[in-house]
Amino acid sequence: QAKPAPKPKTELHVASAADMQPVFEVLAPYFERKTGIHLVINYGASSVLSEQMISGAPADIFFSADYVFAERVVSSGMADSTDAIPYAKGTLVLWTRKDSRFNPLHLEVLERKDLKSVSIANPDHAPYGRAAVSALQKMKFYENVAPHLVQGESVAQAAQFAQTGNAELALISETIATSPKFKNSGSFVLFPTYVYPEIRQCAVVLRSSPQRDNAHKLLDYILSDEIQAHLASLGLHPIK
Amino acid sequence: MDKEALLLTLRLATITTLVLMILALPLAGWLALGRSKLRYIVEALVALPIVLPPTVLGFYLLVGLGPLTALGRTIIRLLGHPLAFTFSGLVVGSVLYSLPFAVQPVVAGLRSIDPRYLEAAQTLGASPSRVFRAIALPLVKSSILAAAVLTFMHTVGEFGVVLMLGGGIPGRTQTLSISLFDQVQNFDYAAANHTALWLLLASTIALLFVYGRSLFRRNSDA
Amino acid sequence: MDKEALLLTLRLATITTLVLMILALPLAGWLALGRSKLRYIVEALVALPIVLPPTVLGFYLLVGLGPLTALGRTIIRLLGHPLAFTFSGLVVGSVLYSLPFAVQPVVAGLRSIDPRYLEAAQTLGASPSRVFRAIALPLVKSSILAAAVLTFMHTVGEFGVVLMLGGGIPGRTQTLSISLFDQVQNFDYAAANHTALWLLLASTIALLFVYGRSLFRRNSDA
Amino acid sequence: MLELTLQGERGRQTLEVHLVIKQPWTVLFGASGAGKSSILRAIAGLWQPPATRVLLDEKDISHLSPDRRRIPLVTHHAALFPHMTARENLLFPLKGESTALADELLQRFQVEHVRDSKPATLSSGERQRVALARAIASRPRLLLLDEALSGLDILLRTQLIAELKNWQADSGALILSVTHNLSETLESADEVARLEDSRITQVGPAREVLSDRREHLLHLLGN
Amino acid sequence: MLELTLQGERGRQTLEVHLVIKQPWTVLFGASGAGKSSILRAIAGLWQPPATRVLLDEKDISHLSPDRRRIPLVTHHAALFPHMTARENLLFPLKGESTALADELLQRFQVEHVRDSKPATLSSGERQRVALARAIASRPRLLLLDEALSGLDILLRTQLIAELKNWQADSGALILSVTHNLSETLESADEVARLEDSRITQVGPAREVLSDRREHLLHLLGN
Ligand SMILES: Nc1ncnc2c1ncn2[C@@H]1O[C@H](COP(=O)(O)OP(=O)(O)OP(=O)(O)O)[C@@H](O)[C@H]1O
Ligand SMILES: Nc1ncnc2c1ncn2[C@@H]1O[C@H](COP(=O)(O)OP(=O)(O)OP(=O)(O)O)[C@@H](O)[C@H]1O
Ligand code: MOO
Ligand SMILES: [Mg+2]
Ligand SMILES: [Mg+2]
Repeated sequence: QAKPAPKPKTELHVASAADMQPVFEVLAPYFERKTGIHLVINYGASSVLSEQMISGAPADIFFSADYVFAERVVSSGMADSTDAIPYAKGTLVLWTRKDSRFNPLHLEVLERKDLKSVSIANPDHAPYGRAAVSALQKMKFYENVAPHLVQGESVAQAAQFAQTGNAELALISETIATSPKFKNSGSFVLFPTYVYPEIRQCAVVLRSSPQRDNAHKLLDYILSDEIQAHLASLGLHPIK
Repeated sequence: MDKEALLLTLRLATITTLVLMILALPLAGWLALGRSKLRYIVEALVALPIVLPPTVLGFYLLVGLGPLTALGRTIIRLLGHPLAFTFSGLVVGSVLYSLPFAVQPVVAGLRSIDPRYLEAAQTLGASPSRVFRAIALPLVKSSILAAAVLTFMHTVGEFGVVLMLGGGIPGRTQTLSISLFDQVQNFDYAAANHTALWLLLASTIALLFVYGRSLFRRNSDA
Repeated sequence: MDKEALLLTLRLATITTLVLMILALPLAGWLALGRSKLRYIVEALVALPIVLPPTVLGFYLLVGLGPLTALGRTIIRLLGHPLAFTFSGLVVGSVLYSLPFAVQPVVAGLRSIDPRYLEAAQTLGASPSRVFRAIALPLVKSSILAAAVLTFMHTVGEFGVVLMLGGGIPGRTQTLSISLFDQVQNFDYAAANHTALWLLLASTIALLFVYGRSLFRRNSDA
Repeated sequence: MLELTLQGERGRQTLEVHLVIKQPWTVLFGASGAGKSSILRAIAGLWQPPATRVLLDEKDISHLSPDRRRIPLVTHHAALFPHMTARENLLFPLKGESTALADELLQRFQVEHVRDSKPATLSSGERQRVALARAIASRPRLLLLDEALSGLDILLRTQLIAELKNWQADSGALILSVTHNLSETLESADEVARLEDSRITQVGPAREVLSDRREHLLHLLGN
Repeated sequence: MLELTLQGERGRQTLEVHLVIKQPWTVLFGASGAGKSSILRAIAGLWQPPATRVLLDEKDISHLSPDRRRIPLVTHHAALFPHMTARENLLFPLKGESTALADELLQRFQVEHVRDSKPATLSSGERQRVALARAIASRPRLLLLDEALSGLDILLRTQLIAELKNWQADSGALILSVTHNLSETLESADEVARLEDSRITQVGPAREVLSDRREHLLHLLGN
């Protein structure tokens, strides 16, 4: 039984908004290869995560899907910066399955009277949910859609409702819509950016983290020109 | 306090408990008093829904009852819409999730009945189903009570299945547990405490009512 | 399959079941056989943890055991760290959450014991505690088994409390239910199915083992 | 008429019993552990060893379940349903038929005073009488009594035996009873069957079959 | 010596009993429902009506719980613990003391053949004998028997009565028994107490107290 023990990996605990899941899916292996740091990521709705941070959940860095929830961690004195640090801008899209009756998809389907169910993320817990409500209101779809709205806890759950065919349409993040699984099983259209407040995704490094260096390494990596330039292909816009 | 959510929750818990008692009592009878060897396998299967985290159970129901499966398509054809995001969908999920709590205490109770009562009823000409209804069930009423209380309370507190299957539609699928969760999430602790307190109070009163009756009944014993 | 999570889950479920049996059996005895009028109130209280959504229970534990309360500060002084986000914290949460499932089936069983057995033991000089241990408990072993199975399985599937109180630290607080939930959330359905299937299989085998024994035991009856 | 052919393992012994019952009241007599209760259970269908044949009025009932046979077995345990009052126990086999019959039976068995009591608060003799009345209420062709009269004092027992014999005269029903009580046997039996060494060794009038016990008793009484 | 002063409601009647027991074996005789079992339960401490005094060997045990009194009550139900074998039932009051005593008792009560059987597979007479042996194993000062010998055939009963009397002679223990069986009473009783109309109306030798029953029985036996 004398197997040599595997070299202990450096693990960084990341709490991340659900929309970032497909992004880290792509970036994490690169980052690990480059730095030797393995990312252990816990995804959820931004508000749920921020609350766990504030209650002392032992994460090293928190990627929120907006400014508010990241700032909440800052204002409770748990961040190592005086402000939340923006790292990307998010985009809201309308998604439907390939076999849905709304193809070819365009935003005006939200005006149809025979809608059955449209899923969004919980507007109180998830920034993409808040953006979705605002977009529906600005475009005057809200009255028509409201009776058919169903809410997922996070943007990922909202996407899941539509992907499993239970909801016909979903207002989700472009990051999820462009991920391979969703690209293969459905199609999406963008909302014009002026119909919802900018989704300014911010991060904070936790002051209590024993590896703030490594956490900053990750944040710097995301903010590096190379990755920022790459973000568009992952459904995000660069912050600069 | 979200009155709409409270009423919805009570309705869901009541219907789930009723449905489960109708399903669970005969099932428990077959498991405890039947002779088929199959029942040991069924007994193991009945306990299974609880080992899946409720959210995962909810997810499988979401897929299984949705348009991606034959079962789901049949349901959609019959109802005109998927079960998900409807009150009936929540009932289905809650029934499945609470099944073991409804069945197992009753099975255990039935197993410890003195067989002489059942034999006496048989030799007096009572059919198996009459023996079960008129003798066995009344003899295990404390176990049935325990099962019903567990089922009801468990459904009141049910969260994961509702979260996955409900879609949080106020008045239709947003139960008190979801709105309580929301309040906590929104850092609205005052409201959350208020709701939780109310929930605990209502439940305590309901339970005292259930158990308090024994308080008087028991007095007549020697 | 996340082997680390599996082991952690089994460890949590086993310890929770053991702790609960140690706590629940005497408590059930007092509730079912005691004479104090207080017990009807306690019985109602015991059922309460389940009406709170697990996430909310978890949240209250998070606050209650954290540095904001006197209890929490005492714990922190004793342990050097808060209970939340530790394995012991999960045990505390799970024990509280599963308490009713451990207590109620046993109470129901004890209530239906033929009092003549207990009386006979008393007149032979056995103290109340010996009567309870040597006579009452063995007579309700099927109810105890049901309670233990429900507790164990329920803890395996436990999600909300672990989510709130655990913080999902692999190897320490990330149970199978959390990693399964993560897999579902991450659209990694193949992995999720794999995990779920494995969980169901392991549980079925465990349950068949538990119930299968009766399969042979029962054969000796007339 | 009842004809029983039974072969079955019981503890260390194998019962091999052939028994034909024609007299209205037959008492089965035998030592403790001889297999008397087992025989009654086999007739009622509560014990079904493979090679057993039960003919009741020439009809083969061997393969019927106890509820189809409908042969009540009253034991010392009485097995009154604990959640029902005495009267409700009687109404159980009557299935909502006239409650007048239940009340009449309670009276004939001298337990009308406990009509609305639960079994837990009855004395053991009261319990036995209710169980007897309940068995009669099911209108059986054959009634099995396993020490069912042993909890009654002598005078009451004499009255109930008379009551049962009246019922037999009216209905033509048979009784097969087991008792260790000699005076009860002498009072009730039209015929006694003796079970010894797993077999029926003797059938006949009580005085003959039980002459040895009778001597013993007379000796005790000081004659 | 046992002295009992009891006052308590039982069904429709109020028992008012004063009973002093000095003879080794006393039989309590009375009609069904008279209150005999209630009296035994009061002595054992299983029924504690307020105005009751129980003196055992001049010691007031009225306020002790049944386990502190340690007065075993053997009923026809036997109440053998169903999850234990016959032998384990005997070992229960012995609490890990020498198992030899358990085996000896099983033999003396003629149930060594069911030593390792569970109660469910015993005949009723076997169950009674195990229950008697178990009660003896607890080494009581006073033993209460409620129709505990009624499930035994005459010969076996005679042997067990002798066995119990031997035990009494050795240990000096008292027995108070209830039975409706006249021959059992004649065989066992040093004294008979008669319970009538909620009171003890007569105490004395069996032949005197039960002379009317004796006539009845002699008549039955055809003398
Ligand atoms: N727990 C009880 N509560 C109320 N009444 C009771 C209770 N137990 C017995 N009784 C009543 O008290 C009376 C005396 O009962 P008890 O059992 O002492 O009679 P017994 O003399 O032993 O009769 P038997 O010979 O039939 O056993 C009966 O009429 C019975 O119905
Ligand atoms: N379910 C059973 N399984 C195995 N053996 C049994 C079972 N029931 C009874 N026996 C055994 O079979 C024998 C006959 O039992 P049975 O109860 O028929 O006797 P009995 O003649 O009624 O005796 P008693 O007069 O003591 O009631 C006994 O030795 C007993 O131990
Ligand atoms: O990524 Mo979110 O926080 O679910 O909108
Ligand atoms: Mg018998
Ligand atoms: Mg009595």
